[in-house]
Amino acid sequence: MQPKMIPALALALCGIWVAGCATRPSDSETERAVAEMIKASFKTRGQATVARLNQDDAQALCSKHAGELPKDVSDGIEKAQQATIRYPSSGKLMGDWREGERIAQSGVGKQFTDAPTRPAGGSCYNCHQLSKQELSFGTIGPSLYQFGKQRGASEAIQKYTYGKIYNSQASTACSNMPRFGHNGVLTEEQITHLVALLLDHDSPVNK
Amino acid sequence: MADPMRIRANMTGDKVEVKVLMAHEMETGLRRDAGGNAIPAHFIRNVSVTYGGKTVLSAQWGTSVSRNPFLHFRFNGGKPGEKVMITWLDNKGEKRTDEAVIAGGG
Amino acid sequence: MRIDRVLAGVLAATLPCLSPAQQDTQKEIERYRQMLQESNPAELYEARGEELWKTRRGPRNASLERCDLGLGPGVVKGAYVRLPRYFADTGRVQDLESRLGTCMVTLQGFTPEEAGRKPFSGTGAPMITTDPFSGVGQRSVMTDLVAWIASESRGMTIAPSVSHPKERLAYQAGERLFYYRAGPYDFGCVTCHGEEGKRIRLQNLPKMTNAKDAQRAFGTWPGYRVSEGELRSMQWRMWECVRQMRFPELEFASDASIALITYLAKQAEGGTFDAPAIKR
Amino acid sequence: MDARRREVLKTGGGVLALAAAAGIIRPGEALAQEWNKAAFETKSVAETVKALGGRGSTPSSAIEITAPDIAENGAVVPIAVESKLPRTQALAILIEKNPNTLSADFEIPAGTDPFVSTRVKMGETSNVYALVIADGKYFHAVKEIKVTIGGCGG
Repeated sequence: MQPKMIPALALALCGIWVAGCATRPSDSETERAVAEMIKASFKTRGQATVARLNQDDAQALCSKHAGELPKDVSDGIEKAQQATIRYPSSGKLMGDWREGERIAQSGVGKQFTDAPTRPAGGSCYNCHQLSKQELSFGTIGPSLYQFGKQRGASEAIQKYTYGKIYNSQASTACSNMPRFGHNGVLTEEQITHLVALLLDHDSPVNK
Repeated sequence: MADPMRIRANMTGDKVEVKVLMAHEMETGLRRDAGGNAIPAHFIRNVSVTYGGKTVLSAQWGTSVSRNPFLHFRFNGGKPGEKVMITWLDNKGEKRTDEAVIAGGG
Repeated sequence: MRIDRVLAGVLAATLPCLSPAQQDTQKEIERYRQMLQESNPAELYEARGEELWKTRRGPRNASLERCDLGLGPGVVKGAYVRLPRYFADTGRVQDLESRLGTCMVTLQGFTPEEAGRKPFSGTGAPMITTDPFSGVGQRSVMTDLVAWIASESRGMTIAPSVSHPKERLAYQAGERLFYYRAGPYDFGCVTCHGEEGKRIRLQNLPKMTNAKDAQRAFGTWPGYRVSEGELRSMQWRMWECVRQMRFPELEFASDASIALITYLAKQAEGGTFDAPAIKR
Repeated sequence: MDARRREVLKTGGGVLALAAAAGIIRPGEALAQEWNKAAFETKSVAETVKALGGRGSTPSSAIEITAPDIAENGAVVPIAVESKLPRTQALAILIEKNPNTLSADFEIPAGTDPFVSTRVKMGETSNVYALVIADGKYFHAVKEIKVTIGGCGG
């Protein structure tokens, strides 16, 4: 959004209130109400505890700056998130693409209805096109079809891909994509399988 | 007791067009509840439709007919103002009969 | 449901490599949705709900016919499209389900726990889940009532009230909650509903800050969901989204749920209400 | 016996209905006995045809299946079957890859159009068969329906 548009938009927003802007609740009043609701309207169920509603720095900043992320904030988030990435101690970044496809298909994990012992899926197809065969794919993220074919599978590309899945916000602050490794959704090994799904020459993604 | 069906019977030309919605679980027997216990099969097995004492459609169903079943068919020889009667019977012996008056053309 | 999902998952991995163009997929899905419109089992719920409104129930053996949904005692026609709104007797902004809970307490004598936390079964059938919605083998009085009351606003214009300070506060808190990102997946409502023309799998996602999308979304809930064989309400829609966001459980008829619904209703203002709809 | 009950008794048809009318069996039982358990337990199209009294079936272009190519959800797949074969007596819907193949079997008396529309569950992408008995002979049409995975938490 261009800065000069903001006053006009603010005026337009005022217009929707019958009683005018003067009686809108103040920001601090709204903030108090939200904090109260977050405390009173949710309850722990199964593995989904109320502690999950406590935001970390990135979550708080992304919520606050939704829509217009200032450059310094975004740089700060990326730098902090970059520092969280842990690579597998084996040094091996490419796993088995077949396993990767299974993980990419699965959307289970971390819901209060999921068994906590069951490994989470990557929900990849929820948001991305990957292999050509799967017609049911989402579009919140870009198509990853032929991801490896276009980029190759050099060590640098492997590292980038692993890092992107481990912590998407290391390269894109406030990305819609979960920080799968950093937040403990996927294991390091699971991530290497997804790297293979994206980069392996034989993976259906690159056919 | 089972809920009433929603029956629409309309004349279209010289035919009676019948559309029915039945309130039924149509449970396959293959699902489990939240506690992991098998949910027993519960489904409509027989449907029959009569007009003027004569059967105009009879059906046998398995568990793979969708929940809250829908059925649409047409028969000849019906008149507006007369009644169509529908009966279903499920695997637990539960039964429901409802009737609808045939509406004029439209 | 779990088994169906597993089967579908197995299938997804073994789809034949015909790969028709994506437009064809979208077109066929549209055709599927069109075919569903021919008949909507929501009617079965609406019929039950209309009966339940008039049925004497609870410790006071009273019906809900004098329940004030905002337009005066007993006025149902058009009530849904004016909700949520502030009610002086409770001092709260309430959506339909919250308000029905109030009436079950004040008119029928149920405890708030009974009215808000558990679905009632008109037949005394055993309940399998404890969620405040209907599910396998159980009926929800609340859901049935919602189906009928919503149907009594069909074709009307969505016009929620935002003149009372508490209504404005609910709206603004709802907006904040819409952007609130948290949990192990970093999700917020905005993750899926902040951009135009996006999908999860093949399901189109409404952008809630876009009036046309919001009108269509708000205007088609409650809905009969074929994937579950159940009628689902707006409270359920919030509860289920929040579950999939990996948040803790959103309490039924809680202030946060009502704030979110208030925000959505306001975004959808001016749209035509066309529910209960039939959905995937 | 009230009028409604008398009406119900007439729905059975044939010998069973006569038995019911004579008070030998109740109407519910009369209906129950007409359920072809063996047919609903079959696991293949060939078995189902056999269980429904056929020795095989011939493909026919006079049978039309109206259904989507892709179903957004397998729990509800709308399917209509229409037969243009003379003297159509019965229509059945078979889903090859479901745990049990036979989904629904409709008897079409004279005077009723050889057409039914209903909704069925499909566990996965499968061929759907419309089996028609016309003039004592068995015919079929087939259509593949793809079932897609949906939602985000499964």
